Amino acid sequence: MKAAVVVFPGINRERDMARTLKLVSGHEPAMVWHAETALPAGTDLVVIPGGFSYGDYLRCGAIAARAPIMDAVRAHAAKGGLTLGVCNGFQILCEAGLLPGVLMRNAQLRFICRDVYLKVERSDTPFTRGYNAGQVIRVPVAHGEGNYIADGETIARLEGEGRVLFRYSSPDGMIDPNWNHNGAINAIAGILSDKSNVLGMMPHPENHVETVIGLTDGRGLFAGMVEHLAKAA
Amino acid sequence: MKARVTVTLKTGILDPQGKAIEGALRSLGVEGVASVRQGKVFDIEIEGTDAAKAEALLKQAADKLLANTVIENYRVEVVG
Amino acid sequence: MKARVTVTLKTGILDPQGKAIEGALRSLGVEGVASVRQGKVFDIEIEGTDAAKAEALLKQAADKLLANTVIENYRVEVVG
Amino acid sequence: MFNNTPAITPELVAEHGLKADEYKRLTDLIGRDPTLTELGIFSAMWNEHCSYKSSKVHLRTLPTKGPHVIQGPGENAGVIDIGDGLACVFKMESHNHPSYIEPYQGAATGVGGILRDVFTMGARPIACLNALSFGAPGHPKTRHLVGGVVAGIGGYGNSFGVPTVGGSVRFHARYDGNILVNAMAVGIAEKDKIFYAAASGVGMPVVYLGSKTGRDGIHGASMASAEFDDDSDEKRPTVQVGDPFAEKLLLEACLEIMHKGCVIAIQDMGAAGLTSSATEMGAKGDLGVTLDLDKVPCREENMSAYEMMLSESQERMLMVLKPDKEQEAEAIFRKWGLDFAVIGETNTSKRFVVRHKGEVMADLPIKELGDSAPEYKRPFVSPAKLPVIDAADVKAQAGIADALEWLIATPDLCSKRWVWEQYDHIIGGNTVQRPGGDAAVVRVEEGPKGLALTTDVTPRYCEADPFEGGKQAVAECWRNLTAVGATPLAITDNLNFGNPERPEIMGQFVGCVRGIGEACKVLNFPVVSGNVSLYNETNGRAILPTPSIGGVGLIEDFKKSATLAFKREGETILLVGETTGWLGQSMYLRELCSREEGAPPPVDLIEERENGDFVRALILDGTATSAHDLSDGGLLVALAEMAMAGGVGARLDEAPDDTPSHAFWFGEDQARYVITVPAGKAKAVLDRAREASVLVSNIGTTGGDTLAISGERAIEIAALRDKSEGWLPAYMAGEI
Ligand SMILES: Nc1ncnc2c1ncn2[C@@H]1O[C@H](COP(=O)(O)OP(=O)(O)O)[C@@H](O)[C@H]1O
Ligand SMILES: [Mg+2]
Repeated sequence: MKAAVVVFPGINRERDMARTLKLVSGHEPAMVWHAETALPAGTDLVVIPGGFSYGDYLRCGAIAARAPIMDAVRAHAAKGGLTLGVCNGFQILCEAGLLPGVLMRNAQLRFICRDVYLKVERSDTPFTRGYNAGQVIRVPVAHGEGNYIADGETIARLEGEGRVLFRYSSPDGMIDPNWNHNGAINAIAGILSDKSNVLGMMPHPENHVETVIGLTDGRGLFAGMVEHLAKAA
Repeated sequence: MKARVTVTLKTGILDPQGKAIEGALRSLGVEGVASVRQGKVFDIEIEGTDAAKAEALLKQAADKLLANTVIENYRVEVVG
Repeated sequence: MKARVTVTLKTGILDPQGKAIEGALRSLGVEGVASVRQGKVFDIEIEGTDAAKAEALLKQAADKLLANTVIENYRVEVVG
Repeated sequence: MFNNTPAITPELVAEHGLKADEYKRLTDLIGRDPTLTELGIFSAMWNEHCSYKSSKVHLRTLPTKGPHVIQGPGENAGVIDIGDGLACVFKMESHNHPSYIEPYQGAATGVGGILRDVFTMGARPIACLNALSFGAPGHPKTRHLVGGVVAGIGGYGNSFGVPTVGGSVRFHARYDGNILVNAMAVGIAEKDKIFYAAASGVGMPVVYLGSKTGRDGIHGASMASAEFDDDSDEKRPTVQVGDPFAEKLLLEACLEIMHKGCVIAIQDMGAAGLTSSATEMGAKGDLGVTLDLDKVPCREENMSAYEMMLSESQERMLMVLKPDKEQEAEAIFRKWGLDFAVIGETNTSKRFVVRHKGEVMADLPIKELGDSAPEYKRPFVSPAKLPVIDAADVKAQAGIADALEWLIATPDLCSKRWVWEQYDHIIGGNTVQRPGGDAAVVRVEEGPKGLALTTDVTPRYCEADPFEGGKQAVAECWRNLTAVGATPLAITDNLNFGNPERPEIMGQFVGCVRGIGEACKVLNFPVVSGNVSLYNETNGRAILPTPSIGGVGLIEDFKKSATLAFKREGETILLVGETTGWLGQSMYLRELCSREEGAPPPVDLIEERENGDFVRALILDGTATSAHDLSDGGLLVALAEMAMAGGVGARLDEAPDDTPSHAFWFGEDQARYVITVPAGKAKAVLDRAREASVLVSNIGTTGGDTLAISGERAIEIAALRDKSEGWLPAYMAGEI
């Protein structure tokens, strides 16, 4: 796996992400500065990690979405290249138009850091082959603006095309407002692009990959991508 | 020249912040507020003195960055 | 009745958002912006039809919640 | 050419917080009247906050040395050796008054300031903690202050990208007009790549880095030492606004130029900004410094020399660079989008010269500016000893079960989840133990080493008996580190008190410092950094004496650290330490009997050490399956916390005959822990305890979903959890 982690000023989970990519795939990812205009040759996975690009000023991800490197990211995605945006990365992908919708302030208007349960809706995607459909995984969130919103038509299309990949759920997989900490429509935690090669998600699977630190439920996502890329090659 | 760009949420887009503020006002005992929607203003200092040019500049700034036109409307005004 | 409360930073108070936006506009090739300061607007629907009463209500809302009067100024207007 | 307008009047001197004799000291020192800029400089350097004039003589008595201490107090932060060529850099600092005036920005800039102190020394911050004291929950301002402070701490730390892993929150009417916001930051550096403030070399460029200067917090440093009165809301001094985004860039840029070997000396601009950073660099290096203020990057127009010298704009640094590396350093700062300007140079004059628009605005002897600051041996009176309250004289207010359910939902004992969930406590991927335990544990780089971190103090004990209270704050900190299996290494302290010009307040200060020193000595737990915040009073009423202690401990293999959660059914519960049933100053007495009375529990430091060493050994050899120290609320509160954390209950024997049961379950005797061990190992542990002369008793067995004390109503864990988790969210939602 040749991964590239895009770094914007103010991004702060790039080390967590790089460490996890290395841990799971065995390969050090390339760190790509926002001012670059090209991705390293042969990049097969682009990751936009979490953080506070440009301090979350204006709108989360808005300024980063317009950085020079984003044209290269867009081109990579258009070719069908795997692209993952986590947390601020998800916000950036939405602002860049690579995914529909926006992430608004959490319904309680507070930043929330805690473990949440996610229901994995499908396992037949490049990102989730490490999980079973319907499986519930436990991963942390850490965001103040993760409340996914889109117009009714977009939501209907996302749902109709099976592009909602992760939902906040109870530990036994029930979709329940009490377990939807940020108020997202339909408890949406992660969505796919129309060609299923771009994933944006609010939770941080990269922080749950080591038994010694806690849980390992996030590992399946990275292992799944490695497997997918190995098969594709 | 001074100018102002005002960015507001499109009708129909949910505003969690506005909702929370409604609730908070009520619990503070401020009665009579039916609804609140939150937007942004940008007070911008522009070089030069040509109002038409300034307006074009502001539109460009709003389209390219200040507003997310998927969910937001904007209005520009050159104040003088 | 419709009303608007506009909240802006007091002069001299650092506006990190505005500063970041200035930089972003520049790198997007929008030239001619000397400075940006960001504020908030609240579009408020008020029950009743008494403009004076509405204004008093808005002031109360702004003082109690909408503005942080230590660092922000506000202006209320009843639009109609 | 001197600019000596306006003339200095007694009013102007008074406005600058200088007393008549202090002003005389100033004129004697420079042999003439100062310029206005000079007066500003002196007022900043000689106020309590920067000069420690009331506290210095007492702080000198604290033990600051130890085999692992690399740098004690005096630099931006303390530095200790943690092995493998690594050092841990840490400090705690207060931002009390700014947080009262504007809670979000005050707390945020407090975090920003302490982070800068740590990365200024070349360390990458790996964790933050905080210690917060608020007024009574019923006070009209408290809710707003809690909300703003917590959001501000989170807002800054989360964006900057450091996990906030621990802290403490308390409420008491004595903080009504003076909340305390103490923030601690911890970083890791290579042991031989620590950076200091002392300049060296003549003709070296003095470089300004970071954000631009505005009129923020001018007189902020003086404000931090001025008593509040009722119209302080009206004065509304210019508030500093934090920009965590700029600070994150500053961190990366600073670490990059340090790594490239560009830096000779570095100092962050904190209180008294440019003034204290520039003079400190010169004074510590035995050099003079000349500044040209025309070169200072300003955010506002027409800033005067006075304003520039006193501005407390955030996210700024001053450095002395190696001349041949200047361009390389500048390129790095430009890449990160930060300001970079050479604003002065070092020389041999030993004077601090400030020029602006062709005029000399200040010309002062650089060493004396700091060294000749007044130093006071303020008179003090020690408070009278309070009577020891006999448990037999405290009537039980409720059954044991009811009392526990009540206590666990009080503001001070309830869960602080509502607070720490607003902090990103996992970023970095190294948080082994999250908030909610005795101490947080953070993995060091790729491990196996881990650092244990905590903040502690029990202000009501300090008020009742400053000496015992000071000892107790250190002992509890040491105990919390021990309870996770760490070896306590060193502390930072943040001493918050009232007006030192009042002998009874000075008595509290002196007593607490003596107690802290005593405990640090006996526990081999030196002080390596700290901060003093005085004048925390409103209308002549002082806060409770609050010497917050931030502790750092080391665990060689973080995988061996213990948590407080009961792990499984059928394990033996052991109580370590002696239980006399001490109710004086206990939470039981305060919350159930509405009495804040009596002598606080005495702290036997030798016993602390012996009991703690015993518990730590059991954790590290894998015998203890859970561990928790006993503090506020005593034994039963601790057991409840262990049960709630593990989702496993316990069957407990009744209180021994010689102790009233409420005193046994809720007394606050010190030097105690609860541990669990597999049933089969209990006997061996008891034998080991006897050999080591440590008091250990078997008090029950884990299991079930209640806390069941023989002869009492069984207490459901689930109900306890609802009560414990419920209070703070309900309070903040305005429902209580
Ligand atoms: N302001 C805070 N920030 C982060 N964590 C906090 C804060 N206040 C309390 N906590 C966490 O809650 C737990 C309980 O705190 P406390 O009762 O003070 O513990 P102890 O009595 O062991 O010192 C600790 O893990 C502490 O870190
Ligand atoms: Mg403890």
